Amino acid sequence: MSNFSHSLSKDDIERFSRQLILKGIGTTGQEKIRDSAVLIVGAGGLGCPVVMYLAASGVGRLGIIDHDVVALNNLHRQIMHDENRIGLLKTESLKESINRINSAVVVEIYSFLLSEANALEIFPNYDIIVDCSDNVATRYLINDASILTNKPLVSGSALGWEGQLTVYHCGEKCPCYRCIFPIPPKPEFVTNCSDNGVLGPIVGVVGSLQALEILKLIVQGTSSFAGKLWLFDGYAGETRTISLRPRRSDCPVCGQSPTIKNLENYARFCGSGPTDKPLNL
Amino acid sequence: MSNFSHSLSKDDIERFSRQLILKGIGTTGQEKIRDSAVLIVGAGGLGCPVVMYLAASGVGRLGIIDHDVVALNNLHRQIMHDENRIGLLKTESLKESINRINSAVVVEIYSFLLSEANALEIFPNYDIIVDCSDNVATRYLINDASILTNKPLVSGSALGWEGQLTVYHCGEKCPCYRCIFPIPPKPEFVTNCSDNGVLGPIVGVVGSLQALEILKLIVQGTSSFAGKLWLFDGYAGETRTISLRPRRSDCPVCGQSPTIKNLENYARFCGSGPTDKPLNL
Amino acid sequence: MKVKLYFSGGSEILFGNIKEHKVILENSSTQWTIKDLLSWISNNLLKDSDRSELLIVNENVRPGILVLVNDVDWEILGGLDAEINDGDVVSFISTLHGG
Amino acid sequence: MKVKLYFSGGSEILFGNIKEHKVILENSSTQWTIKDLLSWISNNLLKDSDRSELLIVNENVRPGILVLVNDVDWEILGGLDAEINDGDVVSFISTLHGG
Ligand SMILES: [Zn+2]
Ligand SMILES: [Zn+2]
Repeated sequence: MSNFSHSLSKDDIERFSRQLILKGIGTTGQEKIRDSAVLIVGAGGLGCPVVMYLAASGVGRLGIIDHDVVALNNLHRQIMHDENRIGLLKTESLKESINRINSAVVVEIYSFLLSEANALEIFPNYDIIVDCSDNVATRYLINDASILTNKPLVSGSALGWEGQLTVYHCGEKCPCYRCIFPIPPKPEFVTNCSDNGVLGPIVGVVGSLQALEILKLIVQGTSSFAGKLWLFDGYAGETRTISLRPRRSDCPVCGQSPTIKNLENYARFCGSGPTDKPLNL
Repeated sequence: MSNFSHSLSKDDIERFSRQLILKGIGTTGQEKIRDSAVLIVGAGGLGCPVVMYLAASGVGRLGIIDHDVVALNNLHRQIMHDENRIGLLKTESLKESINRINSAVVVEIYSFLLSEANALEIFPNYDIIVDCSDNVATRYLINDASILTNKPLVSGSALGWEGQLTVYHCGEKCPCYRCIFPIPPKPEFVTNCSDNGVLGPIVGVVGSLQALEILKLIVQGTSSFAGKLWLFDGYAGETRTISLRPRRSDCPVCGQSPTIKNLENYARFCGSGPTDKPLNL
Repeated sequence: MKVKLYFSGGSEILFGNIKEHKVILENSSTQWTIKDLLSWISNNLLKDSDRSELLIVNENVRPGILVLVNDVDWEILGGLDAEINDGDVVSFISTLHGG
Repeated sequence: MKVKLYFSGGSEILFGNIKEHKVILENSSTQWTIKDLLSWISNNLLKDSDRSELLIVNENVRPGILVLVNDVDWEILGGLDAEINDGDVVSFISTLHGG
């Protein structure tokens, strides 16, 4: 197939013209973007920019999982929801925002809690998994489900003035979440955005960077942050990238002889479930 | 005044509760945010996240300058516009998006080109100036007008897979754009987003970081990027911060004996104006 | 020898919210390791803290904290046996879970 | 001596879009400076280019390009007279104007 042969519509060529011409994209890259399907877990602070930049760039199908409804105290950071949608499901709200900017995107919403009972039915339908969740149990669940279904996992997190980003299970040597953190922290040591707050621009930076790595995974098949952790301290204005250990051959889920072959009870494993009220320190 | 005395409404306390509790903000910081006014030049790729994160975080008054209308080929990166607003002024479009998420923000729109004829009437009405523009002449104009009106300037830029961010004219030793680039580049060496493209998540990262530094300027009076340039190579996944020269005592606009005491003709100075079609390399 | 300690992601609250600490470790005839450093932190920086288990549990870092020596994951460098030398930066990063 | 050159913001198109170049500069009895390096780049890396003025004009970098030695603005280090030593990284950053 020649470079000039492609299946993009005239409208798509016009709409994506400023993105098509970039190094490493082209019409072939734009076709890959159009033909890809990305699953985002969490429609909050990180989910908003991730979903919008993916929809805007032309990702063909987006799945969004969230059980929660929009609240007034979300609006300082969750910029794709709005005052009129308070009380509406976040999934429905994001779907509406996506449709506005790119009506060609197929949006599949899952307006319930991701759990060990449903994850393995949903994950196989997508190419890339994105962790925009807000609690430890869900992060272990997403990790294990990504590995059991063999999908790369683009993980972002934020708290206060800080953010972190990495890509798990992406290439032979790339570790997973359990390779780095085999044992969950005790619930009393975990703080979350509801208790400790987070600033909107922090999730904006991290979520935008997640969207970027997702696009690179789609068009190039690789990410700059596989096996690397990007640390962002917004208060100090410092960014740094650190090298993570390679995949552990004895990892219980991604190692050579995995002991985890089905999803577990993550609330029990972590001592706290996704909807539990965090304990105070 | 005690720490517990403040002028925030009950609604504001609820809305901003996850931001109020952060180190360095508190009710005093939130009052400063509410009482501040920020001027954004450019309602495009950078302007979208800057404006939304500022509005969401409660900045009381936002000014937006842009003469352009929304086009289909903006939508891959300008996430606060949408398909139904194609042909609408970008200023009007952003105002609508701001009103949706925070109806308390006073939005002042200037739907014309920023020029040497109008800048000094507009700039004095704001505390902080934000450069989200897309051409060299406008960048020199914004720089000079910021200095003549003595406002800190939060400058972002992007092209292709790359982004840059710095804060000019912010403290005794902080340089301005002219301290770094006293002579404009020849028009034939300048590339822009229309010709060379830019990726949505790149402006997402840079614009979000601009919003963060603006909030730090508001609550702390300082920015981590005064006199520092943040370089972002999204293709390589590399970020670095470099130290810029201090303010030049012989700078024609911010030096000890400035020769520029009024705005110039920037199209002539740069050999190309804000609406000129760029020359091909 | 001089070593810089860096705490982030929440573990800095044990140290008055100060993230960077320059410390001087006495030169010893044996090689300093992370294990030695944890014991030194317990005895010097955390001795009056009733929340030291936010960082150290059973002479190891608590689950959820990643240790870096000069921006490299300590696991690559030997975990508790990872060596520390003059001028090194040792970071204790709490993983974040919010979104 | 070995020096790493880094081009970004668009100036890398002069070098086949490759951003990082490891080069070896002959040791000389006099101190290498940025001025010498520009001349070396002209004679070695750009000798067949008809667009060299995208980087170098009148034996200086063209307006709009910022030069860094080890991430420090060359103006602080003496501009054209800034010294270059073994192991240094010299970056040529085109300022971006898009938004
Ligand atoms: Zn693993
Ligand atoms: Zn100046």
